[in-house]
Amino acid sequence: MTAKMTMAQAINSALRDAMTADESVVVFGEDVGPLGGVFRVTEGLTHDFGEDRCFDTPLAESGIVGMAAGMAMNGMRPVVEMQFDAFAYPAFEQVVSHVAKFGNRTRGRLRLPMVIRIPYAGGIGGVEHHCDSSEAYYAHTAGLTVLAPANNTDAYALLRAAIESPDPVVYLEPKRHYFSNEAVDLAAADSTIGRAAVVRNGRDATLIAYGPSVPIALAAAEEAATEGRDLGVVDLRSIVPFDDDTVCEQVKHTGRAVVVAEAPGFASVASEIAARVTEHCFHYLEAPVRRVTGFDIPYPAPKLEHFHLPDTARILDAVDELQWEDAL
Amino acid sequence: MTAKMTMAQAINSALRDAMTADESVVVFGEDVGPLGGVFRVTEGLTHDFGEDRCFDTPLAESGIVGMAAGMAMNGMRPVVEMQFDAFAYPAFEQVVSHVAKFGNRTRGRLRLPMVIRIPYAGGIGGVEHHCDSSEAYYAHTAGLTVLAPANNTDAYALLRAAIESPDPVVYLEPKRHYFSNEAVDLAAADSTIGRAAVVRNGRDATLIAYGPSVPIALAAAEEAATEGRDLGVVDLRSIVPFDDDTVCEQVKHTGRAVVVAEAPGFASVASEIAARVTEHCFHYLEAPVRRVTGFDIPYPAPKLEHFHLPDTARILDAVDELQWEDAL
Amino acid sequence: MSSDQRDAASATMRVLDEAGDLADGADRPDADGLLAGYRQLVHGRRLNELAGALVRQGRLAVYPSSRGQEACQVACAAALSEGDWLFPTYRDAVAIATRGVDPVEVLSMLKGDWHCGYDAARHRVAPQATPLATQLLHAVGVAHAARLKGEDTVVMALCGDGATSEGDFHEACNFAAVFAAPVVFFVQNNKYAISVPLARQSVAPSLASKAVGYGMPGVRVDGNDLAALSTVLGDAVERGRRGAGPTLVEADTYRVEAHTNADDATRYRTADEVDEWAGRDPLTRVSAYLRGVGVLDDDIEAEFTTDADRMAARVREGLGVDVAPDPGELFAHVYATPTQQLVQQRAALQAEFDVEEAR
Amino acid sequence: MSSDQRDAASATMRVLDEAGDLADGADRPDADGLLAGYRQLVHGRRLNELAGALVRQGRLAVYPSSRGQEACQVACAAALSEGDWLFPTYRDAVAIATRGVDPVEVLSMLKGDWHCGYDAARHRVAPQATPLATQLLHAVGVAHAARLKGEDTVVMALCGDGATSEGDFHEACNFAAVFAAPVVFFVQNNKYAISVPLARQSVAPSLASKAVGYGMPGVRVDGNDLAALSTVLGDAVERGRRGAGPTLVEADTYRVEAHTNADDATRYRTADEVDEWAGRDPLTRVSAYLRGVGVLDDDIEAEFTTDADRMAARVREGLGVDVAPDPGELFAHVYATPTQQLVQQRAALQAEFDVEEAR
Ligand SMILES: Cc1ncc(C[n+]2csc(CCOP(=O)(O)OP(=O)(O)O)c2C)c(N)n1
Ligand SMILES: Cc1ncc(C[n+]2csc(CCOP(=O)(O)OP(=O)(O)O)c2C)c(N)n1
Ligand SMILES: [Mg+2]
Ligand SMILES: [Mg+2]
Repeated sequence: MTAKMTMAQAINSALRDAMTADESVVVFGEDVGPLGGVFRVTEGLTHDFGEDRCFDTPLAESGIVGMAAGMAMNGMRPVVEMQFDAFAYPAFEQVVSHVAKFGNRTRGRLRLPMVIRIPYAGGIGGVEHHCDSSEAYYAHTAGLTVLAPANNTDAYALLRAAIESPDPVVYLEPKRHYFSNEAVDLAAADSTIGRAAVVRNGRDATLIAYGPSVPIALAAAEEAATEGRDLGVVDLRSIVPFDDDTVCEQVKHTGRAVVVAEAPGFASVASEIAARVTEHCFHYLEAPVRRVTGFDIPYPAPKLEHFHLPDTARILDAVDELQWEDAL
Repeated sequence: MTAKMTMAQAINSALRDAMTADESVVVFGEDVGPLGGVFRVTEGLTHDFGEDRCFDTPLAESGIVGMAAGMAMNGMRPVVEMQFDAFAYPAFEQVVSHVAKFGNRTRGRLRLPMVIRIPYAGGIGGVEHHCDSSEAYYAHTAGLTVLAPANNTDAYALLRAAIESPDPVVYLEPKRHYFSNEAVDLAAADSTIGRAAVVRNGRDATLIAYGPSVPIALAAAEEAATEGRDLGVVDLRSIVPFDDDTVCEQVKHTGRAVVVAEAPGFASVASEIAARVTEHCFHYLEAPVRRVTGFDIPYPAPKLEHFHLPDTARILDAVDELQWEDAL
Repeated sequence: MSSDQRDAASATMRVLDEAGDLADGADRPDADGLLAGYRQLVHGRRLNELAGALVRQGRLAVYPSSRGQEACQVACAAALSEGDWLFPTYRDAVAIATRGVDPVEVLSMLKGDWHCGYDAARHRVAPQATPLATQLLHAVGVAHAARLKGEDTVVMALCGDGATSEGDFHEACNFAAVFAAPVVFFVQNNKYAISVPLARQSVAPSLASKAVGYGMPGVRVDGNDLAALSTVLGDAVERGRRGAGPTLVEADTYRVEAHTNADDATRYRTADEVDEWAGRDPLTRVSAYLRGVGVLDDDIEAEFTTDADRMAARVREGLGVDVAPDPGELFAHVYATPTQQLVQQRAALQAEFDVEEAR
Repeated sequence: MSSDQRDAASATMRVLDEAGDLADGADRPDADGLLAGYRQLVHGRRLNELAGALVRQGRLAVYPSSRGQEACQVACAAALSEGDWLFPTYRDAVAIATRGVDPVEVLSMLKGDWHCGYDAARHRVAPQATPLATQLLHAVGVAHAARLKGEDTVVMALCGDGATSEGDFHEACNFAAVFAAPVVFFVQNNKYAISVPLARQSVAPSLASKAVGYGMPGVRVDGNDLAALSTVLGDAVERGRRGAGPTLVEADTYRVEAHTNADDATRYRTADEVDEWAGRDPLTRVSAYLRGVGVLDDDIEAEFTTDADRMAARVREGLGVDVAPDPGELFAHVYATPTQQLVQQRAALQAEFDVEEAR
């Protein structure tokens, strides 16, 4: 049963289906109640499931995440929304010192099955603090699962999997795709946590991306094809756990790789991918793995963001630098 | 004028000398006043400079960092102490959304010359939350300078430089070395921000380390020498800005490299080093850059920490794996 | 603190009632001062209207309007001396303009040019804060530094009702109280945090009552009553100036428009509620009083309006000038001196342009 | 809330005075209940002493003693029913033991074996929190979840005077009040946060007065008076149980020993001050009263002491058993199922041992 819907609607469906399937799933945060969230992702949930299942809290992110942790200790499965990426930082202490570590601290006796949803990354012309790519902070923190869907089907399926996970999940929603319409077959959707997807096969080089960078990587591959270069694209979907097998199989096959991500590159997830792919595939590599990332700067003001964000041209430039002359 | 002193004393001297040289330098935090800090790093400052120059605050890290930011806006040079690495997390929002970005936000009209001192990393048998290696969070955040001294001379000189810097600095003090006695020549000490040090020359491979991992890397090199392998050691000192020139010169020279760091390896500073060294030195490398890091786990309880921390054996194992057979 | 003082934090101080008559027991406000304030109200209202129009015309991306809160905006800026500091939020453009910053510079942020369009240091107006309550701590720092330097600076720190729930609000109030820092915490309780009503934010008798737990005075004032606001904020500033420490002031007001133009307020509140508050307009109250005492007439009113129109025209023109963004700026301000890495990244970006141009 | 209620937050509730006499206007406490409490006080004191000795003997790495605060420790645990939850800090080992957790398990954390030695879920005692005030939010979450599930669970959430300055304290109190969550916030005001005295923490009339700003009742109680504590905490628990929401209770007490054995308290406070508080010992007060009313005599006292000694011997023995740490545990609990990466890392670590053994 395929239906056209936006990513916001796909996520909304995942929340609804999870709430229907499991009474212990509760949704809360800032403006997620009657308003339905500033991106309308929680639209109608309070109306349909009642105030106890979907509700607004006082305006305090540490409070939201900390309360969610407590509710998870007491048998519920909270799904909380941070209104924008940069507004999750006040909750950092709770995330790093508790959410990530509680299961380990208690030798598994108190695991925290909870999901922190974060509208994430840029490309929407937002003012400061509304466009951060903050995945590195979470990916570096042991104990968290970190997911970033790139399309509507995965957005649905990964969120369902996240809510069912016994471990806490940081779920990064590429906000620039909230309103992109796509045909989705919810019934057939099944993304497993920890499994990357080869979204395009290619012989010459592999583009590795996740979240909002996947469509850009695909567009770049499309463009490269017209120039006679055959690029594959891997969509990580799951940043932690990382799917070494799928990624390395592709890279070994092509011998060249470019990592694409919006976040500043320094000490980032892109660094990790480049480092581990190199470690695992060194003797297959014809050229060093290149990173196409945001610059090492604060996210720029709206009129300047297009300078900052990886685009197809920048990806293709990086591909061009993969020492093809050696291949001749 | 060489004198024997501990790292805590070297840092204390740096604070004293900076406070003497510049009236706008103020020191505050939790227990830094009459007690002199839980590590005695601020010993005597309140007594000698008065309550206005070194004082205790209410117990709130976001408050401490946020107030420091305001004082820096108004012409002072605050040096604040976070009592332990993990207790800096409540201040994360202030650090990431303000301290790091204020100069940029105001086009340089309001820079924040402030230093956040963090007793850092493990190896002291501390209970949970007292041994985190949190440098990746800061290093990934554009706008911060991130320093990690490995010896007493650098501890002094880098802190003086940090306090003089027009930019905010996160200054990571390897707490396991606070009480190590060493001869220091304060007058001769001059570490420049952004400059790595080749602390041992070597022909066969380069160990790249910073902070508490440098002495371990040196010990490993010492041990390797007895087995006939000549390892060089680079002490980064400055994680951001990063000294590509010094690091790459060494790696190109040796053709092999191992990065050593205590923090969990995933999406870490070690990942960055491995990725950028590979990018810059690909054709000089005989083997992939190896990382010897903490595991991707929360910092363990005291009796288990020795399993977690990189030691000389683990470093030498990694060196052994640098595909020496290819060199034959 | 006596229980009287604490009860003061829940009663609402008022000078003029909604009809513009003197409230029971209130002292007569200074009519000339009030007239000057009225002029600023007219300007503030005009600025709110202009910005709304510019958004509708696509010239600004977004605008969080302070319509209905202009008395708060004007009073808090007017209470300050030149050497004082103002710490505004995204909603406080009118306060910033009242302080004397060119509205063109204030609004340029919303054009997308840069994160802050005015010179924060020169005007002693911090950049408009987006992360809620975080700027209150900076305000405390500025104030404490001033005290250490022996200056008599006072800092006016603004936030909304929603922001009082954040941990930073608590830490800022407590630090200010413990250090007796000269800060006026001015909470514009406009009843909503985006869609979330006050009842979800707090069940305290008032937001001003939070002052009790910090050991500072808390005052609740009618936020649509310019005369009352001027008195209360003036007193609080004076208190800070003479070294008596911080004050928490809660203004009872209302956000008449949606959170921003992007918000749909009909989803969470009734038109009746909005109408009721629109009837308590801060401008009509002052004009009624001033006309009653014979200080304001149609001519003066017309003069104010003309002035405001002139300001609006000038702002519209100023915002019409589009300067091409300079990509070099991305790297120029991150550090005082760009790192080697940023220099390389700038060069790489430049090279992309060069290639494009060569094409 | 009336101003009377608010003044209650600054007066200090007391049942027995320092000599063990009934305080003015207080109701006679139930002697049998108090005797049972006294037994727990004796045990608590013994546990504090034992842990101190074990630290000196190098068997524990560190111990934050609650000596002088035993009445608080005993009362807060005793106020709870089996289905309730306790959220303790690092200083609350005695409260945890009073709740029935084996002290061997409690102290094993301080041996360095693992981060939490007892089964937090089974005992409904959260792991002892180190990051200050953070656990208060978890307490609110547990309480709110219980309410949603229709359970009558009450949650006792502990913190110190210093921790009230943290943003999380504020957010927890506010969330609890807004959601009417059944939480008792129990602040042991022992006058110091490590070296920092209360005056640097707050200039409010009392810490209990912070309740005003959240719209919940605040009560200040003599923290060395077991009878008063039992009444106040009992009432607060009952209030939560019947759905009337949270209460903030401040206990006026004193940290008689240094922050931990690693601390040197002579650097920041006088011996006189310590002596004065040592004279207000929570045990002597109860024993004097109980002896006065003829419920306690030397025989019973001796029995309690023997019991406590037996407990101490058992704990000493239990802690004497050293289990070799299992490195596999490093990876076992991080996720419900270890990731592929962790499996590999565990194998790498195992390989190191295999090499070592082969040597
Ligand atoms: C830390 C943080 N969390 C969330 C937001 C998103 N946000 C922007 S405005 C707003 C509501 C603020 O309400 P209030 O403090 O009452 O101020 P008002 O907008 O009514 O002036 C929210 C939730 C933010 N800016 N910062
Ligand atoms: C967030 C955080 N910051 C700092 C610390 C370090 N620290 C441990 S105990 C303590 C003092 C706490 O004082 P108080 O809350 O009064 O509790 P007490 O120790 O007196 O029982 C400090 C600063 C911490 N544990 N957590
Ligand atoms: Mg509001
Ligand atoms: Mg205390």
